[in-house]
Amino acid sequence: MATVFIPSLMIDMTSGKQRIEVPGSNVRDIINSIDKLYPGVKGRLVENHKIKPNISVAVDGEISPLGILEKVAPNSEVHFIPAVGGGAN
Amino acid sequence: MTKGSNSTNGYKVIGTRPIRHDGYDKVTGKALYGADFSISGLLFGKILRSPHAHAKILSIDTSAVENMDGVKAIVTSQDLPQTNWTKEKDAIMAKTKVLYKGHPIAGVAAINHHIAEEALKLINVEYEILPAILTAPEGLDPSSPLIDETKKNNISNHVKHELGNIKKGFEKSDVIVERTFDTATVHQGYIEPHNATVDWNSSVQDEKVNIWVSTQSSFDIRGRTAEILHLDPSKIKTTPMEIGGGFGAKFDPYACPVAALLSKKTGKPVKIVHTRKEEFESTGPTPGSNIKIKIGATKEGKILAAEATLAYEDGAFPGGVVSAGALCAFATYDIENVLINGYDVLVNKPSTSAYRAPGATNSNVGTETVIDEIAEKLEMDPIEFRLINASKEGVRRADGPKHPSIGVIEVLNAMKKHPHYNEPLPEATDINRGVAIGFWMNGAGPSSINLSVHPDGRINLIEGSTDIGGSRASIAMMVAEVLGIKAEDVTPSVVDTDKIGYTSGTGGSSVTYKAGVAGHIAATNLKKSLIERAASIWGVSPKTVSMENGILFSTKDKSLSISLKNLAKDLNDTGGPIISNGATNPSGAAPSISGHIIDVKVDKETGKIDIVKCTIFQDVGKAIHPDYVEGQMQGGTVQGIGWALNEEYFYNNDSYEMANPTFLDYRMPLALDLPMINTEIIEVPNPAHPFGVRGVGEASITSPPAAIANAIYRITGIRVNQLPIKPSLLMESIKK
Amino acid sequence: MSKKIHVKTTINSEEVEFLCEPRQSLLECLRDIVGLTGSKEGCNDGNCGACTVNLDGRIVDSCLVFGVEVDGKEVNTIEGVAYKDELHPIQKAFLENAALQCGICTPGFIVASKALLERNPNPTEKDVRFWLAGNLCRCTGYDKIVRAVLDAAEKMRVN
Amino acid sequence: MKWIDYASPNSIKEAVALLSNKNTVARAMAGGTDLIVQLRAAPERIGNPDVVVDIKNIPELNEINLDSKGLTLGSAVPMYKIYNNESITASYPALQDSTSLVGGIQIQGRASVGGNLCNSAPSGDTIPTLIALNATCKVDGPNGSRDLKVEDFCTGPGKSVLENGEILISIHIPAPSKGSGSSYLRFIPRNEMDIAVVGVGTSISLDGDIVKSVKVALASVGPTPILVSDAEKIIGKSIEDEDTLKIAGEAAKNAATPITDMRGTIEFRKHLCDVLTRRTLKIATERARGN
Amino acid sequence: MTTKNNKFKVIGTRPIRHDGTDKVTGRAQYGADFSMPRMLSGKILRSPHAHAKIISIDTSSAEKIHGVEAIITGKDLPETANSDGEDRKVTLGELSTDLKYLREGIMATEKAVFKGQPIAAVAATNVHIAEEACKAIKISYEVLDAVITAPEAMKANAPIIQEDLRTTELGEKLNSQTNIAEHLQDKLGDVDKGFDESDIVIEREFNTSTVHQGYIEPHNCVAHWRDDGRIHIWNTTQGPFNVRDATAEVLNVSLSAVKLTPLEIGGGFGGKFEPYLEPVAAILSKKTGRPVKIVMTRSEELEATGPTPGSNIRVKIGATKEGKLVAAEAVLKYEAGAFPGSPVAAAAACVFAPYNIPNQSVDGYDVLVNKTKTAAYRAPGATNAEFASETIIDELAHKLNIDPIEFRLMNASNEGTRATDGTKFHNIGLTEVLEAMKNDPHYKSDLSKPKTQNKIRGRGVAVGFWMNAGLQSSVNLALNQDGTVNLTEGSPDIGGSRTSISMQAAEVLGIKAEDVHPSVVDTDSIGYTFGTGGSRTTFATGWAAYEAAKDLKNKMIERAALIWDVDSNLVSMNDGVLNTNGSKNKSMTFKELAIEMNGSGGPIMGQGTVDPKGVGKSFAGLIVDIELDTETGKTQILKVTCVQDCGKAIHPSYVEGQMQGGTVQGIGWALNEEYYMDRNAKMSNNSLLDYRMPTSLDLPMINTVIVEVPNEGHPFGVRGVGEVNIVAPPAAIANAISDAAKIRMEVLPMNPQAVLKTINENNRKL
Repeated sequence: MATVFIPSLMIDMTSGKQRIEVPGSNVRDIINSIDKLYPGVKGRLVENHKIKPNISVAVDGEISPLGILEKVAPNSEVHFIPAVGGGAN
Repeated sequence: MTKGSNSTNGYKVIGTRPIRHDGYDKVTGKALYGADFSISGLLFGKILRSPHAHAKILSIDTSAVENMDGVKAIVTSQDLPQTNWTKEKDAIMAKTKVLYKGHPIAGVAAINHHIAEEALKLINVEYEILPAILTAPEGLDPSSPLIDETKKNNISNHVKHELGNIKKGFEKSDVIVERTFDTATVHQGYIEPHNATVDWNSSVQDEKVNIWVSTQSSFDIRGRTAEILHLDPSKIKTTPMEIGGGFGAKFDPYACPVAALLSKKTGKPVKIVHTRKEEFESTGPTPGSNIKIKIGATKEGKILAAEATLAYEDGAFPGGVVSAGALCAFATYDIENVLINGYDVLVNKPSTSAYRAPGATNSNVGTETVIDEIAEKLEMDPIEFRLINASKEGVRRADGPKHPSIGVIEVLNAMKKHPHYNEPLPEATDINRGVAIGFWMNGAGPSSINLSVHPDGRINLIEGSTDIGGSRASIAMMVAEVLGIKAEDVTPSVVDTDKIGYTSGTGGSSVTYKAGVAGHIAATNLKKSLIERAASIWGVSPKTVSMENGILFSTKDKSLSISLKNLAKDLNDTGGPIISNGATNPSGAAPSISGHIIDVKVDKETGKIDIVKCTIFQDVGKAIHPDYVEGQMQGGTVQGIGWALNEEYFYNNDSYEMANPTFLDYRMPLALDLPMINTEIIEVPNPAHPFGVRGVGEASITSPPAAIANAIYRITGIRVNQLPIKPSLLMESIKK
Repeated sequence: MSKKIHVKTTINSEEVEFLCEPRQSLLECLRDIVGLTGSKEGCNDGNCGACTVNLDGRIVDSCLVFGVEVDGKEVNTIEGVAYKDELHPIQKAFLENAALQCGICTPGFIVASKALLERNPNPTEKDVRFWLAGNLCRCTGYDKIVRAVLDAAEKMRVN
Repeated sequence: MKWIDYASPNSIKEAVALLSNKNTVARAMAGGTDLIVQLRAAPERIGNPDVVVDIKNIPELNEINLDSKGLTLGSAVPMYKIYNNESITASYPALQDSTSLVGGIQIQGRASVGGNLCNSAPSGDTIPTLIALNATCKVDGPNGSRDLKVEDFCTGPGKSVLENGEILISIHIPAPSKGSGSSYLRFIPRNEMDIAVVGVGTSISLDGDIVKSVKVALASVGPTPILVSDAEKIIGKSIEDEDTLKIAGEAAKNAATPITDMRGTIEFRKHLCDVLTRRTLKIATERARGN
Repeated sequence: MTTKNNKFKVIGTRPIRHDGTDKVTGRAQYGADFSMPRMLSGKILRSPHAHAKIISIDTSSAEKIHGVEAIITGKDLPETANSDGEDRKVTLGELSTDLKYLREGIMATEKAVFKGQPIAAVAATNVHIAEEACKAIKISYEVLDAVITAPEAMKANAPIIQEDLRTTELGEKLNSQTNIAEHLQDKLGDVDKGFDESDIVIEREFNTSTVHQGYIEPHNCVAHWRDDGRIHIWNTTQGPFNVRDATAEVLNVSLSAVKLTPLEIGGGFGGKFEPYLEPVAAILSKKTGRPVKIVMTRSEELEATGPTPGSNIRVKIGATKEGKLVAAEAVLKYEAGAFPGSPVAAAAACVFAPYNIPNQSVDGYDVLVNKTKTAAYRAPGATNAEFASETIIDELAHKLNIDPIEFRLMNASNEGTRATDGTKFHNIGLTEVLEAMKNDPHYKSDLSKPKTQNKIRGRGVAVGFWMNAGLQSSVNLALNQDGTVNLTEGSPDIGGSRTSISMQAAEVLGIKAEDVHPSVVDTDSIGYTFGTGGSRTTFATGWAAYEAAKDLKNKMIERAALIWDVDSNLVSMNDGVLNTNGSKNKSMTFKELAIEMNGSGGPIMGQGTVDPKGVGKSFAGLIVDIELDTETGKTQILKVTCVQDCGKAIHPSYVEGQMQGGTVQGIGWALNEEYYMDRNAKMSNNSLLDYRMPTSLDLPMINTVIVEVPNEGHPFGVRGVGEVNIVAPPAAIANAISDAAKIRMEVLPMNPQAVLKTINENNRKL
C-alpha cells in the first residue's frame, strides 16, 4: 500500500486525515482509491484525465512528468503539491 | 498493372494531388534562391576565364589589379592547397594549361561585381596557344593533339559489353541495318545560373566554411569543395537554397572553392553568380557524340544481333557518360548477341556533366531509328516489332545483370492501344507519326529523414534532398500515408548539411525512391513509438494497439481509442516528445521505361519542323503525386524535343569558340513551339519500394528525338543522321 | 519634409556611401542601411555600450551619434576588428577565457577593450574596470571579461 | 523620433542664423549625448525642435586656450580632451574630477562641458565645478555677444539664459591663485554611469591654515545648481579646525532645496550635501597644499 | 576548483565554444539583426496609466500618416472564449493560464491594468513613422485607482484588478472578488508546538522590490503571415516551442501553423519565455501581407515585460539553545503583476529547504497588482524568500554564539530530510557546499581593515536552494563521413549550452567536442524541446544528447558488425574505436567507419528524446566581504566567493560563468536594483542609467568553488547550474552589513539611503 500525504488545504475532505494508505500501481489508481474512500478528492485533483494544471504529483520525492501515469510501488510516498511556476522557470 | 493518372490503389494520400508545400512562396516571389541570398559585408566575385580552347599558361600578372580601388582579393591556382593536386582542382582554376574556352584562371572579389569585372580585364595572362579538338571522332584520331600529355591518347574511358556471339548473330539475320549518327553538345538550360555565397570563418582552433548555394546535392558540394580545399567535409556547412532547375548539372562546386578562397583572403563573405555565357561555356553540358548502330533481325521479326560503337565527348576532363549510354543502348530489347563499345573522348570543351538520363538519349536516337527502319523493312508495325523483342524481368542486359521488374511490355501495350496511335493521320502529306521508346535504369543512394510530432498532431519532416520539382511534397505524402494523415499535415523542410544525416543528391531519378524508403522507415518507427505511447497511457500491451487513418485504438477494447491529434497534445505529459529517423542506402531502384508517339509536320519548302501532337507513356512504378509525375514526363519530353530540333553548341569553322552562348541563339523551345504534351502514367510497381515507386525524372527525355526522326522519315523518306535536325540540314537532304 | 542625406564615410577602412534620414542614428545606419549588424542595440540611450564603435579614434555609443555626423569621418566596428581571417588577440582571449555567455554585449566590449589596449598596453584590473564601466554585461559578472582583457594585454605585449 | 533636419554650419554667424530662424525651432548640438536622448524620449521638453544645428564643425568652438589669464574652452570641446590634458588637470583638478565621471568613456568621447552647461540639468556634473572655479561664459546671438557668470547661466531644470538664436561660444576659467585647490565629488549608488544624487564642487585658497577664499556649489539639490554663499562664513577660519568643515557642511545642507525622488529623499540628500562638502573641502585643501 | 575525474575524456575539459567565433566577430545573428525584403517596422502604443478604463480609441489621424500601413487594437486579436462562451485555458509550459489573460497582456481591450500595457500597434515603413503614428492615436481613459504592492492589494477595500478573479486553493475556487489569485499552503509537523519548544524565536517582516532580469538584448521579433496560412516567426526566445504554442493559441491557429526560428539570444534569465510581440507582429503582417519587425525599447523592456516580483515576507524561526532548529513559519505575499502567476509556489518550496526543521508552516499568496505581469528570473521566487530566511538563520546563529556556517551544518538538509512539502530529499550536496565554504581560504582569512575613516567592514555568508527542472528535450545526431557528428537540438543557447550538450555526446562517442557540430534549429526541425530555463538545458538536453549518442553508437556497432560479418554482440566501441573480440578480432576507428558509412548501408543517425525525472536539486553558498561608508550608507563589495554544487561540471568555464553571473545579479538585486514607482504607479527609473545594474567598476573578481556531488539521476551526474547562485547574495550581503554595522536589513534593495535610514533608526553611532 502506498502512503498518500493529504495536503493541508484538502484535509477537510479526508476528515482531517493527513496520511492515507491506499492500493494502486500508478497515480491514477491511487487517486481512484482515495476517491472511493473520500468522494470528491478526484474532482479536486484531476481534470480532463490529467492532474490539474497548477498541482504536481510527487512520487517518492520526485515530481513526476507523467502525472497520473506515474508508477507507484507498494511502499511509495505520494504527495500532491503546488506546481512550481511563475512564468516558465 | 494499373494505368491511369489518378489511381490511388487503396491509398489515402498517395496518388492524390495536394498543393505542394513550397508552392505559395514560389507563386508570390518570396522563395529564396541562391542568388537571392545576401549577408552583411558581402563582396562580389568574378572569374577570369580562358579565351582559348587549348593553351599553355606562360604567366599570370595580377599586379595591375592588386591596388585597384574596390578590389579586395585575387586568387589563382596558386591559392588552392598545393598538396594532392588533382584534376578536380585544375578544373576549378587552371594551373599550367587551359583546356577549354571558359576554363577558370583567376578569381577576383570586389565591393561590387562591376569593379570585379573591370579588374578581370586588367589581369594579364600570357598564353601559348595549342591546337584544339572539339569532337569525339577528332579526338580519336591518333594524330590529334593530346589534351592530357601524360596519356597516350585522348580516350579517358573505354567500356565494352558483350553478350553471345555477335558475328553469328548477324550471320543468321535476314535483315541488317547499320547507321551512323552525330549529335551535338547540348545544355541543360535551367533558367537559374549557378551561384555560390561563401563565408569562411577562421577561429582560434577551427575553420568553418558556410556555403549558400543552389545545388542538386548539398552533401556533394560539401564533400567536393572540402576535397578541393583540403578540409574535412564537416568543416563546411552547405545550406541549399531553393534551386531553379538542374537536370543533372548542379552537382559540381564550380564557383564554391573560388568564392571560398576569396572569402578566406578577405575575411568576408563572397558571392559569385554565373552569367548565362558562363553557364554555356563553363559548366557541364551533355556531350556531343558519334554513334554507330548495327542491328540484325530475322524476317519473322526477332532481333538476333545488335552492335553499338559509341564515341562521346568527355569535355576537358575525364568523367563522361558513355558508360550509361552503353548500358542503355539496347536495354529495352531481349537480344541474344550484343556487342557494345563505348569511348569517352577528351576534347577541348567544358567538362560534361549529367543531363537527364545522361548518355541514354544519344545512344537511343541511334537504336530506335534503326529499330524503326528494320520494322519498316520487315513491314511490321513498329510497336508490334518492339513488343516481339521487348525485354522483361529476368532478361540479361548486355552489361551483365538481369533486369529486375521492368515495364517495357506494359508501356508498349499502352501505346498500341492508345487513341493517339490508332487515330488516322490528317490527309496532309506533310504530317506523320513516329514512335520510340527509351530506357533509364534510375539511381538511389544514401538518404536520411528525421520526423517529429507537433503537439497538434502535425508531423515535421527534415530531409537533405534538395527539392527541384515537388519532392518535398512527394516525400511528405509517403510519410502521411504510413501515418494515416493528410499530406498537408506533414511539414517538410530541406535543411543544411549540419542538420541531417548524409543524403546523396537529387539526381538519377532517385529522390522519391530513396527518400521515400527513408521516409517510410522513419514513419514506421514513428508509428511504432506512437503505438507504444498509447499503450503505456492505457496500460495495455503495445501488441494490442493499432493505428489507422490517424487513429490509435486497442484491438481488444473498443473504448480505448485516441486520435493522433489528441495523443500529440498529451505527449509532453506522458513521457515526452516523440521523434524518429530513417537512414538508408537502399538497393533496388528499378528502371523506368518511356515511350513517345509524336505527330510531326515538316515544311518541305523550308525544312522547318513542327510538333503537332505528342503523347508520352511512362512506367513510373507508382505515381506518388501524379501532377508532378506528369510534370516530369512533360518537361523531359520537351527537353528531348528541343534537343531533337534546335539545341546545339554551334562552332563556326576554324573557331573553337561557341558561337551561340545566349538564350537567343541557343533556341530552347518556347511555349509557342509546342502542343499540349499528353501523358499516360503506367504503374508497374517496383517491388523493392514500399509503395512501388520507380524514379520518374529521366526516361522521358530519351525517346523524343528518335520518335521525331521516325516521323520525319515517314514524311520525307529521309533517315536523319544528325542531331539537331535543323531545317537547313533537312532541306539539304530533301534536295538531295 | 526634407530629403535623405548622402553620407560618405570610411567604415572599417573601406569607403562607404549611404543615404539616411537625419534622425537616424549611426547605429541604425550601420545596421539597417549598411548591413553591419555586429553593433547591437541594448538601450538606445547610451547606457549599455552594446553599440560601441570607434569614431575617429574614440569609442562612442553609436546610438548617440547621428548617421549624418560621420560624413568624412572614420568608423570602426566589431566587423573590422579581426584582420581578414585572423582573429584579433582580444577576440581570441575572449574565446579562450570563456568571456562571453549570451554574446550580445561582446562586440561592444571588444571594440572598447581594443581602444583601451591601444592607449594603455599594460592596464591594471582597476583600469580595465574603469574603462569598461560604460559597457553593461548581465551574464558574466565581468570576471571573465576582465581576465580576458588582461590576458590579451599580456599576449599583445609579448608579441 | 519625429523628422528633424540637420545642419552643420562652419561659422558662428551661420549657426546663429540657423538658430534664430523664426520658421523653425532649432537646437544646437555638440556631443549630442543629452540632446539625442531628449529628441527620442521627450522632445516636448526641449521645445520640439525640427532642426539640429551641429556646432562641432565651427573651429572657434573646438579651441582650448590655456595661458596666464586662465583657461578658455570652446563650447564643443569633448570632455576627454580636458581630462587628458595634463596642463589643465594640474591647474583645475576639479575639472578633471567632473569631466572624467560624466557617463562612461564612450560618452566622454562626445559630451562637452559647454553642452553639459547648456543642458542645464540640475545634476550636470561640471556646473558646480565651473561655479566653484568662478567661470564665466561667452554667448553670441543675433543681438551680439555677451559674457556672464556660469552661476547665473541656469534658470531651471533644462532652462538657461540663452535666448532664441543664442549660442554658447566658450567658457573661461580664471587662472587659479597660488595656494588654491579644487575638488568635485558626487554621490551615486553605482561607481560610474550614474546621475548624481548630490554633487558638490568646491574651490579653496589658503594662507597657511587660514581660508582665504572658498566657493562651494551643489548639484542635484535644487532646480538649478546652487552656489552656497554661506560657505564663505569659513573665510578667515583655520581649515584644521574641525568646526570649519562643519560650518561649511551645514551651510551646504541649508542651501540645498532638494526634492524626494527615485534618487533620494530630501533628508538623505541634505545629509549628503554636508558629507560631500566636507569631503571635497578636505581634498581641495590637500590639493591646495600640493599633496 | 574542479574535482579531478579521470573517468571522463571530454567532460570537465574547457573546449572553445562552437558559436564563439561568430560572437566575437559580430557575425552571430541575433533577433534584431534579422531582416526580410519589404519588411515593415511595428511599434506598440502603450497605456500611460496603471489602471484605467479605455473609453475610446481614435486611430483616424494616425491612419493618414504617409508610410503607415496598418493599425490594430485589441479588437483585432481573436476571441478567447470557446463555443460554450467559456474562456479557454491553455497550458503553456507547466502551468495553465486563462487565454483571456494572455491575450489581454498582449493587447488590452476594455481596460488597462498596468502602465505599459499595449493598447494599439502600428506597422509602418520605418520605425520613426510608426512611432509618430502611435503618438497620433487618440485614446480617452477613465483613470482608476491603482494598487502596486501585495499587502495593499490584499486589503478588503483594495481596487479590484480582474473582476472575474477568484482565489484558487489547491484546485478549488473560492467565491468572492479578490486580487488573490492563489493561496497555497504546506504544513509539516506541528508548528505551534515547535515554537513552544524553542528557546529562541526570531520573527521579522521583509519587503523586496520588483527587479528586472536586465538582459542586454531587448525583445524582438519578425513575423511573416504567409500566403499558405503558416506564420513564420524569427525572434530571440528561451523557449521556441513555448512561444510558438502561446502565439498559436492567441492567434487561434493550429500550433504547427506557427514556425518559430530562434535566432541567437542576448540573455534571458527567465524573462524571454513570453509571447509579447509575436502575436502583434503576426496580425500586423496578416493585415499588410508583409513581414513585420518589432523591437522593444529599453523602457518598454522595463515597464512591459516580466520582471520578478516584489514581495512581502514574514518569517519566524525557532531554535533550541543548543542550536537545533525546531519550528519555522513563513507567510509569502508575492506580486503577480496584473495577471495571475507569481513564483510564490517556488518560494514556498525554497524558503526553508536548506534546513531540517521538523515543524513547518508556509502560506503563499499570489497577488495581483497594477504592474506588468511578472515572469521568471533565475530561481524565481527563491531569492526573495531565502533573503528573509537566511537573514534570520544568521541572526539566530549570532544570538546563539555559533559560527554561522557551523550552525547551518548542524541543521543542514541531507538525503532523506523531509522538505516543507513533505517530500524527502534525494542525494543533495548542501553539507558539502557548507564544508567547502568553511574550509575556503576566504572564510578562514581575517577581514581586512578599512583604509579610510568612516568606513567599516563586515563578512557575511548565506546559502541558497533551487529545485531545478527536467522537462522535454530532443536531440538528433547524424554521422559525417569525416568522422564528425552533426547535432541538432531545440534548446536556445544562452551561455554555451551548445558546447556542453555536444560534450556529452562526444563523451559517449569517444570523440572530441570539436568533432560535434551543434545547431539550434527551428520548431519545424526538431522534436518538442522545452525552453532554456530552470537550469534544465545541460541536464535534460544533455541527457537527450547522451541518449542520441548511445543510439548512434549502437548503430555504428551494428554497422561494424555488418562490415565484419560478425554478431553485433561481439562488437564494442570504446574511446572512439570499434573492436570485435570474436574470431576475426578486428578494429577500426570511428573515422574509418564513418568513411565506410555510405558504402555499407547508408547514413547513420541517432536520436534521443527525454522527459526525465532525476532532476538534481542544487545548493549554493556565498561568502562576501563588504565595506560600508557610514556617512553615505553606500556598500562596496570587496571580496566574494561563490560555492556551488554542480553535480558534475561539464564545461567548468561556463559553469563558473553561471556562478559569477548569478552572483552579480544577486549583488545588483541586493544593493541597487528596484522598480521605483511614483505616486501614479509609474516606474520612474525606466532606463539602464537609473535602473543601476552593476557595472564592471562596482565589482571585484568573483571567486568560484565548484563542488561536485554527482546527481545520481543523470548519466553524467549533472545538476542544473544556472539559477541557485542568485539566491544567497542578498542575504549574505545583509549578513555582512549586519556584521559591520550591527543592523538587520529588512528591505531590498539595501541601497545607501535604506542602509543609512536603518542605521539611523537603530540610533547607532558608528
